[in-house]
Amino acid sequence: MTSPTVSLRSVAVRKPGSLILRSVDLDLAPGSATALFGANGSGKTTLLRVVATLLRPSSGSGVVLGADLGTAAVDGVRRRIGLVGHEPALYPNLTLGENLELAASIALGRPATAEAQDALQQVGLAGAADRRASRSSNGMRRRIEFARLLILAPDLLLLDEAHVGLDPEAWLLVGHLIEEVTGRGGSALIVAHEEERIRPLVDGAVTLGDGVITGHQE
Amino acid sequence: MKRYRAFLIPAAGLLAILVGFLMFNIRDNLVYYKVPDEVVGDASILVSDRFRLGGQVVPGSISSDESTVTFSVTDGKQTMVIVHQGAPQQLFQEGVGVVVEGTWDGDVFSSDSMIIKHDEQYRTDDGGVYTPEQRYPDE
Amino acid sequence: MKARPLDIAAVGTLATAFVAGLVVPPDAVQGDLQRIMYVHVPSAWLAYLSFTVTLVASVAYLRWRSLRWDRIAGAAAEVGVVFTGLALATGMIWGKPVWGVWWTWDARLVLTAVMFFVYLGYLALRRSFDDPELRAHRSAVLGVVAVLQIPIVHFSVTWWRGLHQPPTVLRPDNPQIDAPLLFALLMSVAAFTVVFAALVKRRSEITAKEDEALRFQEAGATAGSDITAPTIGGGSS
Amino acid sequence: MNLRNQIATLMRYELRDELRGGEVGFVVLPFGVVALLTIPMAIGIDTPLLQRIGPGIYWSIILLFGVLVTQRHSSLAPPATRDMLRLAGADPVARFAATTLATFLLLLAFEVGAGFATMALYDPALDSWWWLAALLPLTAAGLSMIGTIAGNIASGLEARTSLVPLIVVPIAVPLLLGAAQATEGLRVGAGILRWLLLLAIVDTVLAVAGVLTARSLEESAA
Repeated sequence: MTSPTVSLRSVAVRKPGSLILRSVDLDLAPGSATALFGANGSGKTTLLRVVATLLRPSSGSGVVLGADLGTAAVDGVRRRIGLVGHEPALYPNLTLGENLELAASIALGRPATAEAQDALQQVGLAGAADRRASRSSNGMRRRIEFARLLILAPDLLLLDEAHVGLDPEAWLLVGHLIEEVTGRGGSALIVAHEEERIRPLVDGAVTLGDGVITGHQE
Repeated sequence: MKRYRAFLIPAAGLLAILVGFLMFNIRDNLVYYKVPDEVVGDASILVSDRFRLGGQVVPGSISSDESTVTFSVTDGKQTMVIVHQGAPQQLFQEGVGVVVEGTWDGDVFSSDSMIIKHDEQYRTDDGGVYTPEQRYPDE
Repeated sequence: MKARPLDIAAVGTLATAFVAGLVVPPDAVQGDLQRIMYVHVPSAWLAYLSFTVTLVASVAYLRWRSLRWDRIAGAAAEVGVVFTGLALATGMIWGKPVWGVWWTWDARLVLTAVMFFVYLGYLALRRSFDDPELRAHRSAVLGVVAVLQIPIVHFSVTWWRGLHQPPTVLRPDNPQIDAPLLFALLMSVAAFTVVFAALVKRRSEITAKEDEALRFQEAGATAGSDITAPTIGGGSS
Repeated sequence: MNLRNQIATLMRYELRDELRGGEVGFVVLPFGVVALLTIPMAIGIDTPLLQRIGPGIYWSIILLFGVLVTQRHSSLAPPATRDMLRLAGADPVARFAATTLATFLLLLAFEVGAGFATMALYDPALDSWWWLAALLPLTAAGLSMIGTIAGNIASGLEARTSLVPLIVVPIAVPLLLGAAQATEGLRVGAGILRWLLLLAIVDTVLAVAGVLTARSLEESAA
């Protein structure tokens, strides 16, 4: 059996006045997609940021893609993590195409115009490439972020309610992304509320409550 | 930090050169106030030029009427006559250093602002060492 | 709060300095005005001392990541701002009768005023965080960057050819001050330094308690525990 | 991607984002010119006096309004873009350098624009005006670095828009003094080398501080 993509042990995150995560144990097996459920404000986004190596846990330990959290090793694996968060990560005055090119050029280490064109085509935004991000709808911004993930080809996919505002066609895109990542032996962790919609896409689900993982479902 | 060594080492070197150059080679003129020797005889100073003038009040030169004080200041080489508008400061007296601000017409410096230049000595009365000459030795 | 040796020493030396400052003879020229020096000079000394402490503690925090250093840095800056303000205020009160103006654009005055505002900014930054770790980290960076600028500020304002008198006591040749006055001055500098130590110690202890209280509060509450299902709309069954 | 390419790419897109937003050209610059316009109204029309104080007023406007220019970055790009770039593998030092360079160019444009306004409104007498070709970039560089460091220190804070000016302005005092005294030196024909060196030293110290703190500030993301 291969080692898990993500493995957290008694991870806690403290913020002033509250304990956001009390003691989270979480394993993501290679080639699996997991849904993360939890009530509003239960710390799902925080947990996702810990897994994305963007937030250092207050205590506990974890390994993400082979790198120990809290060590310099995470610098080397960050590039293999794909995150779509609540807020769109787009420069408001750049066009959708430019936003995609910027991210792709940094990630690939070279000008990535061709890749960006390709990805725009795949997410169905080839015609809207020249639209400014600030003047685009929520769904279009989401699609640009999915296009970014197509280029980045991450080994760990993290979606934070990324489905909000998506039409049914774009929803298929989410399924495709998940399949692609798990297909190459990576893992996906998807935060969502609508169990019925998410179910078909994932292999299992965990529930976060009171700062711990309370339920596992297969 | 290894990655940035190519930047940090030259930057530190540049800093050392700049600081060294600044410390040892700069003789720029940085003037907060002029002294009478620099003013008397300088034809380039116009009546409209406002500047600061520093010097020691010449003993015996102070006279005053209702609205002005007239006195002379010296830097040991040249002496200038000052007409100051307004009442002098509390510590204004013979022998103290003053910095006045105003204009000069070639004969008289018209001042409207006066600062007493305090020196670094603190003496008790019975210390017996205080004389104006000792407090303001020729510079 | 029980009194401790440091507090007792602070009160004791301060009382001695107070008496010394009152009984020594007045200055020949300035008279009793000069007694302001017994507050002004030690305040200015504390300003420099406290900002040095802030620098050292900031560097120490970045090196060892212990919140203890951060609390010392913050406490020293707080005490420092108060005494810098006091040095400025007493300087103005003394400057009006002696120089004839409340304020003059002299190098040391400007430097002190700039330092006052640099550390006011530092304290404003500290106040904006409620997460102790974040506060410690960011303010340590500012503490170091700000202090790096102080020698540069010093040189840039010195080149205005200042009006402020040259240092009186810290001169290589003989001090330009008579013995009784010097004694009173040194006494007050010593007293202020002990007061500084006592204040910084107390202040960082208070901050430690505050941080601890925060942690204690955490133990009860977890994220989301204060949110319950809505009671209207028939969702709960 | 090597560091230089990353810096160039990031700077190009950041600058494009800012220029399209147009905040510097259409908001900060006009605001600065209005300020230049109000001062003679406040102190009275005394042409020789205005000629004399024009350069000084110019520099203090550059400092106070330049803070707005340095702030634009943190106010414009949403915090999520920082996470996105981190995950894309952008080096923190590259991000510091790119933001600083973008701000530097904007500040330089602001300096030139406000400079023309000062020339027109105050008619200052500057003989060796070509020295400004060294003076303006040195000042803009220092101010942009202080602004970027302060922006990173205050990033994610509610109070950052009011906090950054309080942090930047006192620390930028040597820049103001150096620039203003050098201009004054040009006016009266005194030497200005000392002030140029001072500015160069400030810039070098800030560049070192920026590079050394970039990673550490990014890791402490809220």
